[in-house]
Amino acid sequence: MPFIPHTKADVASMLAVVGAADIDELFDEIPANLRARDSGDGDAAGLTEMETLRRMAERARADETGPCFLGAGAYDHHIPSAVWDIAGRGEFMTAYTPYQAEASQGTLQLVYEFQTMMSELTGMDVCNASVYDGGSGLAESILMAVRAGERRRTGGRAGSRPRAGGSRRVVLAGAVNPLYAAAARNIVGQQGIEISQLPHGENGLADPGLLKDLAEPPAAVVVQQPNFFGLLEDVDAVTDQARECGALTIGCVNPLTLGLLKAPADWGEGGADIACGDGQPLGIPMASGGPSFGFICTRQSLVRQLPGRIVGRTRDLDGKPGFTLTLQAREQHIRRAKATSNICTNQGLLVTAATIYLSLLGPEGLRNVASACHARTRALVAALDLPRRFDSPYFHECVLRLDRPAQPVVEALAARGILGGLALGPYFSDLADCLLVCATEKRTARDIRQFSDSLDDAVRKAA
Amino acid sequence: MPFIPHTKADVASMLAVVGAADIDELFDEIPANLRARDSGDGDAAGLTEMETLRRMAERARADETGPCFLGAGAYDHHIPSAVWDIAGRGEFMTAYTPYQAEASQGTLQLVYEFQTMMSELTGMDVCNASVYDGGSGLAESILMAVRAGERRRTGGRAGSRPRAGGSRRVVLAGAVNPLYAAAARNIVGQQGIEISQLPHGENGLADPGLLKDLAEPPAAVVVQQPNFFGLLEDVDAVTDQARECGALTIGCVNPLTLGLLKAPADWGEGGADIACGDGQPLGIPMASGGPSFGFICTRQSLVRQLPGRIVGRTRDLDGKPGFTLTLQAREQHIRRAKATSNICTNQGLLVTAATIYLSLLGPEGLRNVASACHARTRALVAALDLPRRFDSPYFHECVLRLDRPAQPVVEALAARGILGGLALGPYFSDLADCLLVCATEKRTARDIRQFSDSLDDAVRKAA
Amino acid sequence: METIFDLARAERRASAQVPARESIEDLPESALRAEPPGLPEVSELQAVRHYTRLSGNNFSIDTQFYPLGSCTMKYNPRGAHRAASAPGFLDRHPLAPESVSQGFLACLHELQQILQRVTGMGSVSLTPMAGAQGEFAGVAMIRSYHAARGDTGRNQVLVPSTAHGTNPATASMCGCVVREVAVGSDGDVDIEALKAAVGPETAGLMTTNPSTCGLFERRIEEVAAIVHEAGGLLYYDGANLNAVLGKVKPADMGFDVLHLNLHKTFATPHGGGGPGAGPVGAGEVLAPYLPGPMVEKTVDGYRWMEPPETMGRLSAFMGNAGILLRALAYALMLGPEGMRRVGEFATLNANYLATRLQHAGFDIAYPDRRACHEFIVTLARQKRECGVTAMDFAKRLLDYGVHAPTTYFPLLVPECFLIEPTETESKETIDAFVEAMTSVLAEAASNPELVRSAPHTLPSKRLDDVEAARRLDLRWRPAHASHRSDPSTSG
Amino acid sequence: METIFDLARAERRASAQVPARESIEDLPESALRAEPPGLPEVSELQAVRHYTRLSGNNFSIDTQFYPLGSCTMKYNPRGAHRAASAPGFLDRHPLAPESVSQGFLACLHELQQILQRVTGMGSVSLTPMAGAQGEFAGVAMIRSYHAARGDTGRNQVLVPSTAHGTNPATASMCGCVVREVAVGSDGDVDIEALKAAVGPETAGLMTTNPSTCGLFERRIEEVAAIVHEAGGLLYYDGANLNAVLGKVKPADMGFDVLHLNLHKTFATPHGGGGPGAGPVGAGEVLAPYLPGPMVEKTVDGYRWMEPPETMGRLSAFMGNAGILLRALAYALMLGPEGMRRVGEFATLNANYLATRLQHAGFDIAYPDRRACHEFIVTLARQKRECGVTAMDFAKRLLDYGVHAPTTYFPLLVPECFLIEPTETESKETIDAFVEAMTSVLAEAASNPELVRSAPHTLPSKRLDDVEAARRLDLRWRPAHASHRSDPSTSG
Ligand SMILES: Cc1ncc(COP(=O)(O)O)c(C=O)c1O
Ligand SMILES: Cc1ncc(COP(=O)(O)O)c(C=O)c1O
Repeated sequence: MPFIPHTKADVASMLAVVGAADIDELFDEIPANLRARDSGDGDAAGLTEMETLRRMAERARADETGPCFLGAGAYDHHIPSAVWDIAGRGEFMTAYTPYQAEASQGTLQLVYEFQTMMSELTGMDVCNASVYDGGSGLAESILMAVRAGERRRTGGRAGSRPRAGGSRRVVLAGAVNPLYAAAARNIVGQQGIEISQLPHGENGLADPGLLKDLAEPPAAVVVQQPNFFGLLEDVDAVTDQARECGALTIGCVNPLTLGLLKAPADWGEGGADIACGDGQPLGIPMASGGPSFGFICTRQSLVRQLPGRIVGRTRDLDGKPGFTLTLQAREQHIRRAKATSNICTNQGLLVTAATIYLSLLGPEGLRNVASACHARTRALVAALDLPRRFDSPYFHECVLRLDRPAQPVVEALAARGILGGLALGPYFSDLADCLLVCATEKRTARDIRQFSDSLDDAVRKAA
Repeated sequence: MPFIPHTKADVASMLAVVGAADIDELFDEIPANLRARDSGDGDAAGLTEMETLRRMAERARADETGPCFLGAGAYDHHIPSAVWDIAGRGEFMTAYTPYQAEASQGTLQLVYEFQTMMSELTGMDVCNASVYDGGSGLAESILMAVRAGERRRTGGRAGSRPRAGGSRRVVLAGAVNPLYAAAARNIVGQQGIEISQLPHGENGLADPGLLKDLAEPPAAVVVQQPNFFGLLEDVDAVTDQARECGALTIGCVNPLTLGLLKAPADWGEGGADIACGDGQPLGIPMASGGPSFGFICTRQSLVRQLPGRIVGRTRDLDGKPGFTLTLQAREQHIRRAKATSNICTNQGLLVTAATIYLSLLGPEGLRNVASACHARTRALVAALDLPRRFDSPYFHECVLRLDRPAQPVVEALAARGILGGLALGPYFSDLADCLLVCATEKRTARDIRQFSDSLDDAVRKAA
Repeated sequence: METIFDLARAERRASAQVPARESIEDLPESALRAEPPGLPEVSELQAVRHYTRLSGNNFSIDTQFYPLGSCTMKYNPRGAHRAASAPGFLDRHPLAPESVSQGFLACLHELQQILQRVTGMGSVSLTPMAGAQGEFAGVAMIRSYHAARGDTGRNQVLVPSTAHGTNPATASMCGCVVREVAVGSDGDVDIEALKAAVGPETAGLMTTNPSTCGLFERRIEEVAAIVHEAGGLLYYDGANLNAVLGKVKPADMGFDVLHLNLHKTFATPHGGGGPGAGPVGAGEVLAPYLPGPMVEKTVDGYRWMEPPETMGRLSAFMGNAGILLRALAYALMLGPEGMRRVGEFATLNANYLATRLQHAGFDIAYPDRRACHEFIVTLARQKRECGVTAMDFAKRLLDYGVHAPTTYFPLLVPECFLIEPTETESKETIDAFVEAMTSVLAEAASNPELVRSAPHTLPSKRLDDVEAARRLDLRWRPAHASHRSDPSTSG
Repeated sequence: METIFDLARAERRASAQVPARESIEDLPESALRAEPPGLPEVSELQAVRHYTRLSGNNFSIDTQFYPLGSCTMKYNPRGAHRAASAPGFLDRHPLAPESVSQGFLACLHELQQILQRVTGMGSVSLTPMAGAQGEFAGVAMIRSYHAARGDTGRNQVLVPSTAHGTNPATASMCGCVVREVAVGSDGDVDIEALKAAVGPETAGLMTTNPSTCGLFERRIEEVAAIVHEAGGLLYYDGANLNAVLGKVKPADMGFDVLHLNLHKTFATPHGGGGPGAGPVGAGEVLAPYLPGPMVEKTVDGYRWMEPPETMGRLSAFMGNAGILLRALAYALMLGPEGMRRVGEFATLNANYLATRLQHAGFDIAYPDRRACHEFIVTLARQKRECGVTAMDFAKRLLDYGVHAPTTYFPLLVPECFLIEPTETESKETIDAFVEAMTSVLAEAASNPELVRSAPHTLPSKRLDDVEAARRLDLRWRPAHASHRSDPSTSG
């Protein structure tokens, strides 16, 4: 009986206290026809830990590849060993959501520090303690923006949730991660909120001019920096233009690049209103895309629209500072049908890892890692010697053009142990011959040479 | 400056307090000709953690092999994940020897529990908190036995360390691990103690009769169970015969096998006097042989001869039980030149792992693992279909005979990714065609098949 | 209460983590930040020591008994954590081609099958990243179903008044209107109220079984029939499945769609707030609408697949993949036999604890009912008699080295504790909890102020929630910098 | 103080760790045990929780400042731990053929070279498993050298009276006679006493530099000349090398052989008692006698090698291989530049701390000397004036959340603290330590009983060593079984 400590003697004495003849009797309120209908198939004992590890390790091993040049929202960064040595401690890993503040000061203080670090990176006033991932982060940001618009029109009656009033439409300006966009659409679509895509220009960038031409002002404009193609958007212009039409700006950002790039709060004249993204680059393994965490930062004025946990600093009975979950009145367990979001369990452990990561890197470390990623990507682009698809400045990721469909090339590279980037055809039909490549600070000159040799080989083969 | 937290401002203010102009001035007592003679070669900066891990991981990867059928003192057992998750906690890993008992109750209580478990396994009264490894464990056991013999002859004046009196000779009865024997010889030889080998019989076992024939009674008889060939010695007869000649019995044991095999304290009429061995099978990775730990268990009457740390239970000022290092008067830091041993730093962290391992396995787990090891080895012997070199009962390891020198076969197997056992030629010149093989509970039927197929192949190739 | 920012000094760094700076001259100035972000500048030792110390200020399963009702705080096997941490999984890029992902896909497929077997649902999609997202998927699927049939007026989701907050919140997020259904005094749904509530606007009913009162809804088949007859569908909130794991299949009770909380029933660690995973399972009717991606087995190996009428993806990639792997490892270690024992022993522990607390003088909310892996104690009498609230009681328990049960949930029962011991706790631990409860009970009578001002032995005394919400302080600022106060000198 | 045995119950088990029992019918009954060993029978959660909790009863570098003199308790980089934990290293069998061990051998060879560079010794053997075993190898090598020259009368090993206990103990273990040499009031070896001590029986001198007083032996060259002239050789106890790492090479000081404590100078974790590693280095004269195995680089790759006159192996396999790998990772992260900074900043911290403590009213044992990465405070005056011993003082410091310095060592200085802050601690941490020391100093005057009865805030009050030694209780027995006492209810 794995993980069950009961001895026969324990069971007997416990049943005696309860006054039941056997354990089965404890299930006597369950209609008999519902019970244990299939005890037939269910008698196999479990595997030992050793056997389980063997089975799973063999499968894991089968999936190991050589160097990874795939990015597109998940990045193969170095993770300092201390990050998971500490985040993996039982006291962080096996605690619940910190409802009992006095017994959870470790997690609470850490989240408060996290909120501070994310606020610093984005320049925003506040950050929540995570949503699920970059995709749900974008969705929740859009919901926030729509609610904020409604509040503005209805004079700010919080919680009144009028269906009329603000716009229920949001526009994506240019190349926003299509996987985020899809998730967001599926989520906000349930509330009848529409997400429309403003096409990117021939230079791969959002065209702020298109915002001017919108018939009706949207609730928000979403812009990603660097955008999905790795290009640096003119976020200042987009933000200013969004403000002009009365829309909020939602900046979708890779937090690691904020070591170098302008903070969303500093975009344009007034800054973005919401910054969201995925925290995976901050010390989180790619792990097939999850668990990672989404984050949402915003202005103080929008904090009551922010979904998810928020930790505040307060005092205890002795007047000593301490931390506690706060603004819970926004949340499902208090506000139920009127909550800002249904999120309950979030991605706390990943926030723990990211907080330790950011502490270890500091401002200089983060900047240098970002600069190293960019330098490696530049070296990669030079080594592969393929034409760039867009000629605006790129950062850390880049779209290259092949002279043939990219998907078979990616497959051929994989067979050679190289994850050679993302074939863009499935996402942008006009880019079927394009490859989105990326190199992190982990990629060596040798890795890049291996890619370029394999590419020659794969292209020859695929030809 | 890796791992140095000083800012420029810190340095300046600290130097101001000290009253030195620069750090170099702090070294002004060192004769100038000794200082910094080679700052020339010494200016290269270090690698980052990422670069270091890359360099070392590449090397580690180069050494990965397929299934391991090597034993001979190091065994590829399953280690429950909890073992190193807990032993690796900073509070265990980065603590010093528990000199300040009140600030070290974690380690101290754990060692007390360890002493208890090892005493239970060996049947002995006491166990120390480890020596370096199985080899040094045997050496220290021999030194103990010689000292005990001297004490007996001199009426027990502890610390008088007479050079005359007891015998300064110890005999190894039969096949004791030759690597342990070599280490022991090199260590005890410095004190003029002689270790002589009584040959094993044609059946591979120690011949108790040879003890009878010894001219002078030795201080101790060493017998290994199972012996180096994996054979089950008649430890009862050896122990009885040793006692008969007035020698102590030192049992060298694999602690994992004591889940099944008779405890040394129960050997023969009176039991062995000292049980020693290597703790590696108890949750410690093979890791090229170290770190692991040696242990020594003995009778209460010999406790003052026991080298190394010992933890005792005592009470605090409130009368509450607690733990502390005890009998320190045996040790180098108190007794200096008259200490029982020079050991100071021991193998504490490995003891931590072993204690957690034994707690997770319990009596049934240990017994079942031991029985599984034996069953796999039996399956291996059957599958390889080679003649056994000795026909006495074996346990968990077995000597097989090839029709050619074994060393080239081992090399050929290694080239096929199989660690196919130990060629005995380098250790026993008459066994050059013999292979000592072993299978642990981790070896699957598929592993065994792979070995047997590779062996066919390798033998054909080496033919 | 020193923060990492208090430890920081300008230009200090953990150099081994800082690569050389590379040129970024090709980047437009306008895209760059003028000032570096105000991240802490600390040494590696400072970071390690700070966060190691912080960890010590948490209660956790690994250190304390944690009988938090509805949360299933059972042992999180270290082996499952290790299984998911194999480099081949951790380093796998989510968009890696299927050809180099067969091991990972095999694991997901195996988990889909195990969850199908255990729920009785024909199809399972693993992508939702927590229970609430699983609920979202389920309600969205129900809506799609009605929409596909042109049955467009069904906009109401019924929930029992005992429902977990995520149920109504989810229904709202899906654009539905929530309608609460009363629960009878016996803890079961009030059948008459249900009958009155259903109608042509009913999209469906969301409920748990056992309910959040720790009671098995005995007339679940009747409930299902009523909803089905009214044209609605049934959503099973699987957060409480631990109670009947391997004993009862939700599909057999009449549910059409469900989610499971792998971070509860399947023992993946809760991480101080998450991550979790909330796979959704559906019967024939709703299976076509499941969110993607799912995994199917073909003659050429495993591949990603989208159900025909899928509601689409809910996450950028494949949900919380690492949690799914942990759950698979756990399921493999249990096997079908172990799975059944989970429900049995969770239930035994709950009933034993309930009985002992009752004997110790506590009021059990539903004394005539069997406890189903959790149960409710109400401290309304203590509040009345001693002026000690459930929250006071909870805080005082912390001083005894046990985590408090869930307080004030479900909302139905005043001053309540929802207590869930889980199957991985021993009789001795439960007995010790009874002792602690009994002591606090005595204290509540003899020294209520001691209880009201608890906790007394933790890093913080009782924290002021009201102040926290009133004077929002959500991030450190230099003004907070604390000079190290004198070290503790208690004697 | 619940032990794992108190948690055990017959037939309880952590089943996921217990494989099926296999037949052992082929084994002779006489070889088998009649009774199973009395190991604890606990669940996996119980074991995890018990040992997690125990860990919380330790001070450690990761949680506290640990200025234990002579022990160099510096930060143990987590990256070095991870580097050594790669599966290819952890799973490597010690007797694996060289052909499948090239990665491991390359690491050892690289470390040999780094240690050669840093010590100035021409050859380094990595096998000794701790400092004391390194010393053993060194003294044995000196003996072999004399023996090889037929110089058989050299049986005396000289050690300064400040020597660490392992030095004389090692000399004894090597069958030598120990002769102590006095140390002058300035802390340096008394040259006249040394001259008087050397002679035809002198095998060699063992000493550290800086000495255990934290002082650089200024006349080390003269000391070396005297011993060498007398026909003896010089052994360098490298336990204190951290002070001058990268600044001074022991070979340049005239030493013939040495060991390094990688678990001190090279930052491998001390593990609550070990493991360590004590590589030995030798100059030309003694290199042939080094213990094996060593690693050499040939055109065909790396291979194991034994020096021509080797004293042989000291361990079954290759010493504490995993510790060697950690030390290599550390050395790589430092690089030669970082290596030099170690000595510089360790020395800066020590001198700063010594000065501040002196200003705070403490008596520094050698106030006119530079502190070399550690220094001595003597509390003899406090003992005289307040009746508070160094041990009392040490125990009281624990209440301030810092580990106590080394007490009563070296033996030379009464009521002493040997204080070594190490280079990885920040100025703020050192300042906080000064504050703690200052507070205890004040308490010693104002409330000596508070100090004498310390500690007050730890899991145990002052423990009775005398009782422990008098009534030996070295293992749990069923009679110890404690019923859980009432949980703490302090308020
Ligand atoms: C009954 C019930 N339903 C739903 C949920 C929501 O699950 P999650 O927190 O994973 O979103 C919970 C978890 O707290 C719960 O207890
Ligand atoms: C000065 C000195 N020499 C030698 C040693 C012995 O080293 P080890 O403990 O590694 O055997 C120590 C360690 O405590 C020491 O401080």
